[in-house]
Amino acid sequence: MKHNEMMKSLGKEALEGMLRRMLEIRQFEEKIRFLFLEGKMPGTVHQYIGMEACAVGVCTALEEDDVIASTHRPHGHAIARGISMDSIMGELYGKTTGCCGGKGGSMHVGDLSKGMLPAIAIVGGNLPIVMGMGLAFKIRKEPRVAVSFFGDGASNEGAFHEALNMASVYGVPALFVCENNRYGASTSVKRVMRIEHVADRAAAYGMRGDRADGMDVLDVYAHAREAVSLARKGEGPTLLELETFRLCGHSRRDPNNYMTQEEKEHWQKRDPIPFFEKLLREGKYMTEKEIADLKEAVELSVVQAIESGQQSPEPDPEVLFEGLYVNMEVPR
Amino acid sequence: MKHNEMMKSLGKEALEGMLRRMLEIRQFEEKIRFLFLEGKMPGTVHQYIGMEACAVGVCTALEEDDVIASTHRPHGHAIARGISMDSIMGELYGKTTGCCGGKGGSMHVGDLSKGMLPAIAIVGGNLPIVMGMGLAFKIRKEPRVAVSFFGDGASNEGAFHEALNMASVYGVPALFVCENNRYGASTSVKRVMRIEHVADRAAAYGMRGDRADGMDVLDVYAHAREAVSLARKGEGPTLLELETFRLCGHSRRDPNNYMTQEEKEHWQKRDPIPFFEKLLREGKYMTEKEIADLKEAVELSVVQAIESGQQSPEPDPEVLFEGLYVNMEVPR
Amino acid sequence: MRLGIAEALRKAIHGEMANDENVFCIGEDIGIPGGYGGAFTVTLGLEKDFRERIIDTPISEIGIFGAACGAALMGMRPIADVQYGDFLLCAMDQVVDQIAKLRYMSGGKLKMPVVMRAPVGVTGRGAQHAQCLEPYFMSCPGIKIVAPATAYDAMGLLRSAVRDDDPVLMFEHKLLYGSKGIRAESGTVDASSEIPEEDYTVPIGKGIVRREGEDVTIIASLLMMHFSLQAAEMLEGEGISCEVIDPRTLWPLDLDLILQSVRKTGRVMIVEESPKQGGVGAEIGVQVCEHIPDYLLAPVTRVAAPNTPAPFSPALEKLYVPQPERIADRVRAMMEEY
Amino acid sequence: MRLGIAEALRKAIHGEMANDENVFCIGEDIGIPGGYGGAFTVTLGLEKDFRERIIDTPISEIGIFGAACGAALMGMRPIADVQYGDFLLCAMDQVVDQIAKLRYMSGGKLKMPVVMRAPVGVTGRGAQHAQCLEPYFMSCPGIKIVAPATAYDAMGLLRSAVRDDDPVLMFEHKLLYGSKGIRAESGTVDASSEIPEEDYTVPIGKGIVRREGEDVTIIASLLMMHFSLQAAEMLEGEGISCEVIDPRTLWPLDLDLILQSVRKTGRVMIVEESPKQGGVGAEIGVQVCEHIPDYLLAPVTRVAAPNTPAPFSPALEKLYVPQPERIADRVRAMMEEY
Ligand SMILES: Cc1ncc(C[n+]2csc(CCOP(=O)(O)OP(=O)(O)O)c2C)c(N)n1
Ligand SMILES: Cc1ncc(C[n+]2csc(CCOP(=O)(O)OP(=O)(O)O)c2C)c(N)n1
Ligand SMILES: [Mg+2]
Ligand SMILES: [Mg+2]
Repeated sequence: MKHNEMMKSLGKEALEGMLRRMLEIRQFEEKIRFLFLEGKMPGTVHQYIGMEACAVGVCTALEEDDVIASTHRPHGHAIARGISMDSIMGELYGKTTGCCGGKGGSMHVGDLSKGMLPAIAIVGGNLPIVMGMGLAFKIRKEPRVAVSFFGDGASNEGAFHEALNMASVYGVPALFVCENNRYGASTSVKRVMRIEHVADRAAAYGMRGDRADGMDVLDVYAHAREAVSLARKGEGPTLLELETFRLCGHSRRDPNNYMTQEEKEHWQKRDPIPFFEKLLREGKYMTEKEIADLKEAVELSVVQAIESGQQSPEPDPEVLFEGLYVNMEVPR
Repeated sequence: MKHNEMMKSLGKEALEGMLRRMLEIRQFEEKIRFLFLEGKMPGTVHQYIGMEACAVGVCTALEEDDVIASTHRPHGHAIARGISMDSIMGELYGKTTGCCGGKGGSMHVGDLSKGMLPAIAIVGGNLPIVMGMGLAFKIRKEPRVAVSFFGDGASNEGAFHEALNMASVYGVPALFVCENNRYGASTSVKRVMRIEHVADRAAAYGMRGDRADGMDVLDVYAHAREAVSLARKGEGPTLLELETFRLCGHSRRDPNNYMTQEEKEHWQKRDPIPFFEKLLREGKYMTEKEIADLKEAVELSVVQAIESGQQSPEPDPEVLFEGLYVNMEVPR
Repeated sequence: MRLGIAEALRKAIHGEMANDENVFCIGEDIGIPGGYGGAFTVTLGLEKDFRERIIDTPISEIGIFGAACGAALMGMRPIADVQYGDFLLCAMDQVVDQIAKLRYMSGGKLKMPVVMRAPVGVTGRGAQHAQCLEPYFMSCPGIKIVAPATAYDAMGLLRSAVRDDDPVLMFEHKLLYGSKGIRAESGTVDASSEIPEEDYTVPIGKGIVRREGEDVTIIASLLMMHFSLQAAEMLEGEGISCEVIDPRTLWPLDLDLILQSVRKTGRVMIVEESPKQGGVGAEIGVQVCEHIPDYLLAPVTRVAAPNTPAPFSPALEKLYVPQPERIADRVRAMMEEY
Repeated sequence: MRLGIAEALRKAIHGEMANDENVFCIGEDIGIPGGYGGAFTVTLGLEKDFRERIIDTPISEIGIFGAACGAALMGMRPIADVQYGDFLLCAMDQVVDQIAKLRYMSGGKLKMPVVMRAPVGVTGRGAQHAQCLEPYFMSCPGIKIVAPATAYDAMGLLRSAVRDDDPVLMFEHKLLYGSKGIRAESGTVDASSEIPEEDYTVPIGKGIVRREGEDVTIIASLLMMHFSLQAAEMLEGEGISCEVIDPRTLWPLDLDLILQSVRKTGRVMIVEESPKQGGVGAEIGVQVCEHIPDYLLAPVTRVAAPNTPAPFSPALEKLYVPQPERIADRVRAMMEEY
C-alpha cells in the first residue's frame, strides 16, 4: 500500500499517536544515554535509537489482548506497547514504581498486564516462549496473537530454530519480528550468516516469511498488520524481517568503532523520525508547529519520568525474599 | 551417473566390498536382534536394518584420514567405517575387547583411531562437534573431511541449526548426512516439520543441499563422493539428505505399530540389499553363487564376533575409576 | 487398586486433565497412536481422550520447555516431559533462566505453573542416558523438586505439582515405573502401591519415614530409597536398626523431619545414585551439620556413585550404582567405628 | 610488571598461542576490529597477531562449545568463552554430556583439551547476567574448575589450563577483571598483581592461604575472597584472627590445605556469591564434616546469597551479595557463640 493510502486509513489521531510513541522512545533513550554517560544511572542499558519505527509499527497493528516479548533492548518495545514511561524509568532506577518493582532492571522491563512480557535478555530466549504463548491461544481458541521481537544475531541461536519450527508445525498465532539492524553487538551479520535475508529462513520451516523497511513506520505497520491478521485468522505464524539500524551504541558507551563511517552516514540519513515527520507534514496530517509542540510535550513527560524514577522509593530489604514462589517462603 | 558407469568406475573389488559391508551390517543387526529378544544381551539397542546403503555409500566415499560421527543408531556406521565387528560386539557386551573398552555401550560405539568418533546418543549432539572437527581441518589446512550422520528428527534440534550455520560461515570441510528414515522414534516427519525435504534447510545457511536415494548404495556413494570432494577442495560443507527407511523397530522390541502397513510394504520392497545384489548380478560383477558364498562368510564372521563378545573378559573393577582425566586420579 | 508408578502417573494426569482444561501435556512421542506413550508409557492412550491437549513435539527440548513456559504465562498448566532426564541439559536455559526466574524478575507479578517430568537412573544405556540430574537443579532457586519413590506418592505429588502455581520438577526413576509391554525395563523394582479411590494429594515439601529405627538415619530417594530399605532389612538381623527417610521433595527440604530423626539416631547417611561431587547429599549433609552438629555420634556419611560418568559395562554399572549390600556395609562400618 | 586480570589473561593467551599453533580462541565478539575483545576486553587485539586463530562466532553457544569439542578431538587446544557465565546454560549439553564425558565413554582413548572461560558475578544487570554458575559444574565429573582471584593466578591458571589435556572451566569475575575503557565496570575491586617475566604456571588443584590466622578459616573464591580479606582486616582490630583460603581450583578441591587450616582454627566458614542452596559451600562444608568433625569448635557456616535469583535494584543487590561487613558479622557471631 502507498504511504498516502496508508495514512488515510490510519487517520490523524492514530498517526499522531505513532509519532508520539516514536518521539517518546527517542527522547527517553537520548536522556538516559546522557544520564548513563554522567554515571547517574545504575546497571547497563541497550538502546533503541534509530529503530523506533519497528516497535511502533508492529505495536500499532496489535490489539489490547495480544502479547509481545522483547530482548535485552526493550525500552522501545515497552513504550510502543504503551507501558508508562514512569514505570519503565522506575525499573531502570530499580525502584518500587518500576514495572517489575525494581527486581528486573533495564533488560527485563515489561508488564504482562499491559500486554508485554518482562523482557528476556538471553539472546533468542523469548522465541520458544512466544511460540508457547501462541500455543496456549491456539489450544484455547482465543483470537490473540503473540509477538516476538528479536535481532539478527538471535536468528543464529538454536532456540530460534526450535521455536519457529514448532510454531509452524502447530500453526500458532504468532509473529516473529526480526529486527535486522545489521549487527549483533560488534558483529556484522555478514560475518555470521551466509544469506542476505533472515526472512529467507522461514522457508526451512514451511512458514510464511516477509520483509519490510524498518525505517519506515508505515511499511512496518502494513506488513505487521497483514501478518497479525493472518495469525488471528488461524493461518499460522509469520517471520517478518525489518531492515533497520542502530543509531547508537550496542550498549552504554559503545562508540561503534566496528562500523564504517559510510554505513553510519547512510543509515543516519534514513533516521525514521524525520522521515515520518516529513510524510506527516506533506500529507498535511501535522504541521511543523504541531510536531514541535508534540516534541515539547514528549520531552516534558520524559523529564517527569526521570524525576519520578529518581524520587521513587527503593524497595524494602524484605522484598529480596518476596515474589519467588507463589505459595511458599524462600527457604533461608 | 548411471548405475552401469558407476559400477564400472568402482570395479569389482570395491563393489564386492560394499556388498560385504551391507551384508555384515544386516547380519550383525539381525543376529543381535535375536539375542535381544532372547534377553541375552545387556542394555538397549537401536538398529540399522534397511538403512545399510546410507552408511556404506557414504563411507565408501571417504579416505582413511576422514572422520565420521554417529548417533544412538551407530552399528551400521561403525561397520561401514571398518571398525571390526569383534570390537563392536565386545562393546555391546560391555567387555574389555569393546572399541570403548566396554565403557560406552551400543549407543557409543566408535574408535577415533579408525576414523569414527564414539557415537553421540544425544539427538543432534554430534553436529556441532563435527563442525568443530571440520574447523580444525580448516585451521590446519588439512585435506580431511568430517562427516556427521544424523536423522530427520535431529534436524529439529537447535544444535543442527547452530552447527550448520557455523559450518557454512567458516566453510569447513564437512558433510552433514541426514538419514531421513521418515520417523524419529514413533513420530512421523510429517508431524514435526512442514517441509518435504530436510535438504531444503541448507538454504537457510547458504549451504549446498543435496538429496540421494538412501536405498541405493550407488546413488548415495555418487552424491557423497561429490560432496566430499567439494569439501576437500575447500568449497565448503554440504547437507546431504538420504531418503531411507527403518526396516526394523526404533529400539529393541519396537513393533512399529505407528507405521501404516502400506508404508511398511512399500519400503520393504525397496530393501537396499536385494536391490544392490540384483545390480551386481545383472552387471555381471558377482554371480548368485558368489553372493551366496559371501553371505555365508559374513554370517560366520558375525557368529564369531558374537562368540568373541560373549567370551571376552569383563573389565576389572578398577577400570571404573580410570580413563576420566588424563593426568589426575578421580577424586573419591 | 494396585498400580505401578507409570500407571499411577497416567491416571493422575488423566484426572487433572479432566478436571482442568488448562492442563495439557507436551513432549516427544507422548501421544502417537500406535506409539509408546512417552519413553516409559506414562501418557499411553491419553491422546484418545484429550487429542488437543496431548501435544507431540519435534525433537526440540528448548522448544518443549519454552512452549511450557509461554503457555503457563498465558494461564495454562503444562506438563512437559523429556524422554530421559539427561535431555534437560538441552533445555537448561529455558528451565533455569526463564521458567525458574521470570516470576521473580517480574517483581512477583507472574505465575509459572509448569510441571516438568524427567526419568532418571543408571540403567544399561551408557553415560548419556543415565544421569540423575537432581543436583543440577538443587542450585536453582525458583523450582520445586520432587522425587516420588512409590506409586502412591507419584500420584499424590503429580496432583500437587499440577495444582501448584510454581514450577515443579518431578524426577521419576526408570526402574520404578513398572512400565509394561515392550517398554518394560529389566532390573525393575516393585514400587506399586494400593491407590485410594479419593482425590488425595501428597504435599510438596513433606518427607516421610519409610521405616523407623534407632541407630542410623538413612536418607534416600527413588531407587536408592528402595535399596536403603533392603539394606535396612539385611541389617535388622544383625541388630542394627535403621530409620529410612524418603524426602520425596528435594527442594524445599523437609529439614524438620530429617533433624528429628538424626536427633534420635545420632548418625546420618545420605544415599544417592549420582556422583558424590556436588550432589544432593552435600546439601542435606551440610544442613544437618549446620543445625545439629552436637547430636552427631559419627561423621555425616554419603554413599553415592563414583565421581565419574556412568559406565556401560553391566559389571561396572553394578559397582557404580550403590547396591543394598554396599549401603549395608557402610552402615556396618559406621556402627563399628562410632 | 603490574597487570589486571583482563590484561594478564590476554598476555597469557597470547603467549600460549605463540607457543603452540594448536591453541585458538573461539567466542562472540572476541576479535572484531574496532570491537571489544569479548565482553570484558580479554582478547582485545589478539586478532592482529593471530587472525586465523581468533574465531568470531555467531550468537550460537551450542555451536561454540561443539566447535571446541570437535576441534579438541582433532588435536587442537581451543579456548572457548561465553560473554557471561549465564550463557553456559545454553550450551549445557555440549559441556556436560559431550566435553566432560567423551573421554570416559571412549574407554579413556580420547583427549579433550578444552579451556572454557566464563565471567560471573552479580553486577547490576539483573537476574540473567548475574549467575555464579560454579555449583552447576561441581556436579559434573570430567571437568576441572578453576577460579582465579588475582591476576597472578589468572595468568598461571590459564597457562596450566591450556596445557592440560583435560577440559578446564575457568570462572572469572566481572568486578575483578580491571577491564578498561568503555568496558570498565563500576564497583571494580583491584585484583592486579606484579607479574613475573618468566613462564610460570599455577598448578590446577592447589589452593593458597591468602592470609594466616588462628580463629576462623574462611574459604572463598573470586570476589568473595577479596571481600573475605576485607572482613578479616576489619576483624583484626577486634582481636579476631581469620585465615583466608582461596581454593583457586574448585574441582578437584585442595582438601588437604583446607583440613590443615581447619584443624588449626577449629572453625570454618565458606563464603560464596551464589545462592546457598546446592552451592559450592555445601560440598566443601560437608567434606570438612566428613573428615574432621572432631576438630570443629563451631558448626560449619555458609555465607551466601539468598536462595533467590539476583534482583536488579542496586539497593537489593547489595543485600544479595555477601558484603565484607556481613561476612565480618557472621564471624563475630561465630566467635561469640562458640
Ligand atoms: C544467549 C546469549 N548469548 C550472548 C548474549 C550477549 N549479547 C547480548 S546482546 C548481543 C547481541 C545481540 O544481537 P542481535 O540479536 O542482533 O540484537 P541487537 O542487539 O542487534 O538488537 C549479545 C551477543 C546474550 N545476552 N545471550
Ligand atoms: C536430545 C535428545 N532428545 C531425545 C532423545 C531420545 N531419542 C533417541 S532416538 C530418538 C529419535 C531420533 O530420530 P531421528 O533423529 O530421526 O533418528 P533415527 O532414530 O530415525 O535414526 C529420540 C527422540 C535423545 N536421545 N536425545
Ligand atoms: Mg542486531
Ligand atoms: Mg529418523
